[in-house]
Amino acid sequence: MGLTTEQLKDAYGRMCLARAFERKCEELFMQGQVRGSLHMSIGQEASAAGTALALRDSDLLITNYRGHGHALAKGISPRAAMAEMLGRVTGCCKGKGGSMHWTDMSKGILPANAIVAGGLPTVVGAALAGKLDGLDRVAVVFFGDGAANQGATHEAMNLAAIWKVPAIFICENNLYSEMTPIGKTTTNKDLAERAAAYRMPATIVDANDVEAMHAAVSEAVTRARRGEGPTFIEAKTYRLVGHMIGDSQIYRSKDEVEEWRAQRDPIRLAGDKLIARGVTRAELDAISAGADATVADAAAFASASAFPDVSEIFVDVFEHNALN
Amino acid sequence: MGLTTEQLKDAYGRMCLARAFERKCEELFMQGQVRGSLHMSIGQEASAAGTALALRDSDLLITNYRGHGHALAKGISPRAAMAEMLGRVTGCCKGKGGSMHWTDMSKGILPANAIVAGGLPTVVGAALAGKLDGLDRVAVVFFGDGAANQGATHEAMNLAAIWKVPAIFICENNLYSEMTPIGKTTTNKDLAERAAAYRMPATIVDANDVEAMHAAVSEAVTRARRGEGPTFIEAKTYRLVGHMIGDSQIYRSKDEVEEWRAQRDPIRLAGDKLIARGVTRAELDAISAGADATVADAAAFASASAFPDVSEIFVDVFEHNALN
Amino acid sequence: MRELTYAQALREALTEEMERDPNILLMGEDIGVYGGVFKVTEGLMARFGEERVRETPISESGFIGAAVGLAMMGKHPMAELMFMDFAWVAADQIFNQACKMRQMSGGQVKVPLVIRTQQGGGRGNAAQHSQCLEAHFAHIPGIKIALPSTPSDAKGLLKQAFREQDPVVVIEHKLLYNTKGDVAEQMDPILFGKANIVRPGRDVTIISYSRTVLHCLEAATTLAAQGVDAEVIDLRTIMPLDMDTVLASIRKTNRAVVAHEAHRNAGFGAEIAARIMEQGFQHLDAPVERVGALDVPIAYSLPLESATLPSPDKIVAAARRAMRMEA
Amino acid sequence: MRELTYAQALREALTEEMERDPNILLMGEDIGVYGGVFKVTEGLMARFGEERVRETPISESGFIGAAVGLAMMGKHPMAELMFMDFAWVAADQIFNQACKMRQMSGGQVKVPLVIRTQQGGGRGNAAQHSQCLEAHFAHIPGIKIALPSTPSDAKGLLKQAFREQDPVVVIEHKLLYNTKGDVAEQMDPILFGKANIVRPGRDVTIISYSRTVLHCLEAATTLAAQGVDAEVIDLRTIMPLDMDTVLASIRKTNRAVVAHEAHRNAGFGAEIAARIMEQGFQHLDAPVERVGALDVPIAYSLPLESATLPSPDKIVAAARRAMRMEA
Ligand SMILES: Cc1ncc(C[n+]2csc(CCOP(=O)(O)OP(=O)(O)O)c2C)c(N)n1
Ligand SMILES: Cc1ncc(C[n+]2csc(CCOP(=O)(O)OP(=O)(O)O)c2C)c(N)n1
Ligand SMILES: [Mg+2]
Ligand SMILES: [Mg+2]
Repeated sequence: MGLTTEQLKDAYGRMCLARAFERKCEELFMQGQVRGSLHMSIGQEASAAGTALALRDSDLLITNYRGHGHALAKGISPRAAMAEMLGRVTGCCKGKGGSMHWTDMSKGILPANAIVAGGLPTVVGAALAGKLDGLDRVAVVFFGDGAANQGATHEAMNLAAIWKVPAIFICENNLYSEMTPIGKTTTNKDLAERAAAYRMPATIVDANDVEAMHAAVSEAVTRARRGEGPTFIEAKTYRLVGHMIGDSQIYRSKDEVEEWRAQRDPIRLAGDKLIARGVTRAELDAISAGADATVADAAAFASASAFPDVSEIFVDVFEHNALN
Repeated sequence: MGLTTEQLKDAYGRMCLARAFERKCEELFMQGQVRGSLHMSIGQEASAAGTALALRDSDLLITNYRGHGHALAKGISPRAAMAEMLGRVTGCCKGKGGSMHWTDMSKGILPANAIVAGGLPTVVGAALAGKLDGLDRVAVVFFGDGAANQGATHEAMNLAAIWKVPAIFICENNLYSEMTPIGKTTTNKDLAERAAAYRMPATIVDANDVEAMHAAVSEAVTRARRGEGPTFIEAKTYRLVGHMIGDSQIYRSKDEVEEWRAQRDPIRLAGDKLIARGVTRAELDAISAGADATVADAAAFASASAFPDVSEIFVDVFEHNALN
Repeated sequence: MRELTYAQALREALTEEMERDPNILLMGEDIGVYGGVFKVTEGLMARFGEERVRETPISESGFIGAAVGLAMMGKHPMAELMFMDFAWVAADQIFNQACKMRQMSGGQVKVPLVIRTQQGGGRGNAAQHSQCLEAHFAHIPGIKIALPSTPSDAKGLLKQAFREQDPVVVIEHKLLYNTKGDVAEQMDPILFGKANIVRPGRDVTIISYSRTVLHCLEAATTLAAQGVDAEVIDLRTIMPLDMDTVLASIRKTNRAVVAHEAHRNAGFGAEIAARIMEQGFQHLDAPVERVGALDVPIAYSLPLESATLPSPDKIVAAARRAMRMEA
Repeated sequence: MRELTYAQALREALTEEMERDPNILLMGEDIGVYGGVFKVTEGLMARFGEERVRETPISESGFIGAAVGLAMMGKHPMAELMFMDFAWVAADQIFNQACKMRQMSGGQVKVPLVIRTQQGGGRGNAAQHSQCLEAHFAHIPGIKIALPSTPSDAKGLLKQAFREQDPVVVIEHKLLYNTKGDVAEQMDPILFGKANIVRPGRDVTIISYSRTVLHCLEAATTLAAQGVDAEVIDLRTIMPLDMDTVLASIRKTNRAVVAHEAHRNAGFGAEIAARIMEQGFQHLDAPVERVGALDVPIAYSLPLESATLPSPDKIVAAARRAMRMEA
């Protein structure tokens, strides 16, 4: 089940947007305008775009601190997202959440999580809610190879399986959890092996191939909408940059990174496919320039926005802000 | 690898002791002498005895609130154990732990745990300590089918697998976690399926057959001593009594219980084997009477023992009891 | 008025709330067929079905987290945590997730989640099953905390918990389930943040909540016989905290004792004492006295457990200290 | 004397202790090849090998629990919890296991376990990565708590942590790692329970620990310019807690401020304030003032985060209130 050329162009655009967006964030981080830690998903954009194309706006997404690409692909407003990076009141979380907690309920984007595996139990409930309401809505959660070793992951996958909720567990296996290679954290060759422990269907996908990713997620979505329960997708990929800005990456060889960059950059791979289908280089450049323009606009919007007033501190804690 | 007749008699004795001990505890509980909740392992004694016979005194055991049989089989003093049940200063924990926390370090019995799956991470460390010291000591942990669904179980099994520690995970699947049947808590037919998620060797054993249990544990012990890492054993069994005293057992049919009692009582099964091997009924009765006598002695000892002085409250909190 | 047990009153609250709001659903271990180990949810699965009364595996992180997800998507779940001591296996989902989602999302989501649990000692359940942990909840912004001491309050506060649009923990006490008291047939929810003066008095203010209120009333009776007229305040909720009622009382009595079953060190009593000092210093004739469990793990053996936990006698002694009377 | 950063001082402590005692071993995420995300363990794997410097999966419950097992069997493990905020995924292993094993077993086992972690805000890490949770540890008996504020204390207290035969949590602050200070080449462990008067003064006692001590010193400088001579006490450990030093100071100044970065509500400051009242009421000329983070989740955006956390200015204001001076 491949993508049409139009769809592939759409995916290409979403990937370009994610990359341009994160590169802009990096720049702003170096200027001290983005605070906290910045975790980029450069090299993993196909996983995000392939997934988003398989979903509806009303479907739900829970991602994590490395979730910019996921949320952008799912349709979060680049302006609101960039304003959030700069802590502005126009940000998607009014500047309260920052890079790690992007939310846009109008696009089904629940608050992203900064606790490794923190979103996995939550997705079970989010998926169950739709099922109880008789909707055919699905809920997707992204997590990493490292997150697979958290207790919450185990509990959530077991619950999803016994309750047959329409959830899709996408494990982005980028071979590292922070600075630790996967060989030190699991004996599994493939993390998809973990799904069998709950008799949950699982697939392994080359997540640098946006078409393959889209196909895998689409199959899972179909199963979920039919009421057949959750799916585990091991999305094999690679992070081409450090875990966070400032990561010296001494734990892996430059050659390894270079090889992935040269051979497996998902944006290049998608571009090559488009070229092979007769799309011109100029068209690709235009898509990419469009993404750049969107990011520039977002950055300008964000910079021009105000910081939240300090009175905002007491808002959004409780419904009536009945603080003690 | 069956047991010799002498070994089987030994196992039979340990099972009789566990049962007589727990029945005595039940009596004392009804009299208000045993406090808290009392979780009996009646019907599961073969799992305990088969395991203990495969271990050395120096091997380690971590059990839980349903661990009387395990600890008695591993050699805890019945007097100290019964005194603990009555909260006496002569108890194995000086009366501080009670039914759920029996400890006897001289027999390798680490503190039993009342948090479901609480002991699983601990056993990884206990096993690792011996490995680091170059010992061929193994560490065994008992937990239930319900405990298999806890996050800590997942984390501990993964750690044990990657660190190849000499630990044996014995999952006593008695088909219920408290009042909830296993069908509601897992999609697995066999919990042994969980071990594959860590590429950990696993066996399923009829744990009401003390010989089968002994064989399974012995194999795991051999592997562990050889440095080949952990094993998962699914010990299929059944609790013939309520989860705790006072459990109305409305969640299962009387017939189901009766069938297990009539067909699969592990003590009867072992007795039948012994008879088949030519041991007389009188010999069996003597073994069982010996167990009763031990329990009577333990109960007398316990009743005659003093309660701890209230000054004991401040002892055993810190090394120097440097309380704030 | 009828007499109900605390457990019956809780069950009545759940039943009424579930009838009222179809979005309410219950989750927890053994809460269905068996009706929960303390029998609070007895009969509810038969009445409301397996979807709304959902038995869970032993996965507190998993199902409390799932409840957070349900709450964010429009349901009003109640998750039963069988013992407060197990809060720690689910603590991330409570404190990092439920408490923070509204704020982190800039108000885009809310988490109307009720956690019901029970805590406390007195039954010989030993160190891992006897703790009182309300102070941990109080320290983390984003969750409201109710600790009913009577059947009537149990019903009213639990009903209110389902009217809140934020996470609430309703902390019961294992030794209260069988206590009896009058409970109105028709009962409004009890608003959070309104303390209850359960015994008016002139000489000393005794502030408490949950089961310890019963100890305080017993202590007040003893004190009365000694010529001391104690006012006993049941806070009912500690978040929000009704300092107005506390301070009004202290302006009258000029002396205060705070009593709870939780460990004294860094217990919520410290917060109350500190606030009394901050807001009522000039009215205090003596330091605020605190009564709580000794700062040691709670032992199994009866004499040790009894001496570790607070008691009416210890509250009497504290009130006498506050009155500068001889011990 | 040399100047070292706080991170270097910690590393030196670990190195010296590991040289001294072969039973010490380190566990944690990314602590090996990379040397930890805050670089405290840099070079230690190369020096002591992979068995003694063990990289773990993201399984805080698992590896902290494993450390409890190692400790019970004769090792002296240190488990690194990357952020204090993650204590909640491992909370059962810390509070129900490590803290209680000695007591539950009647003294048959001990748990000499060091947990190293860091906490605090100020970097825009938002609600799930900025919390200060020492009060949760203080409320649970069975664990000692050190919060060094300087490189020298970091070294001395961490060394002492490995001499204790009980669980210890050493709580660092993410904004202290790069601070510099003199650290003696040869240094004895700093015994727990001895507060440090970091600035003597006559007018008001300011009590603090961890990074907030630096704020207090800054506040004291400002106050000095306003004619107020503040005494600043760095508690160094809050379990055990050195009330003697605190009370001696208050007998002199008759006024006190307690400042920490943790949320104010049910923070450890409440305990200190309550104890001061209990033990030094007659010496107090004014209520003990408390400074802590506002009781809301900590926001990402700089102006919100700054206004939420304590600051030298807020400490100055509190001291002035304690002095009954105009705001
Ligand atoms: C419970 C918890 N432990 C540790 C961390 C720190 N941490 C943040 S990201 C990360 C690595 C996660 O690795 P993985 O799941 O593979 O995802 P990736 O970052 O590679 O996408 C760690 C350890 C955390 N945020 N939460
Ligand atoms: C973390 C935690 N959750 C819940 C409980 C309450 N509880 C005690 S035993 C038990 C059932 C355990 O079932 P299983 O693991 O199958 O063991 P079994 O009792 O059948 O031997 C439960 C839920 C607990 N002690 N700890
Ligand atoms: Mg990864
Ligand atoms: Mg079971």
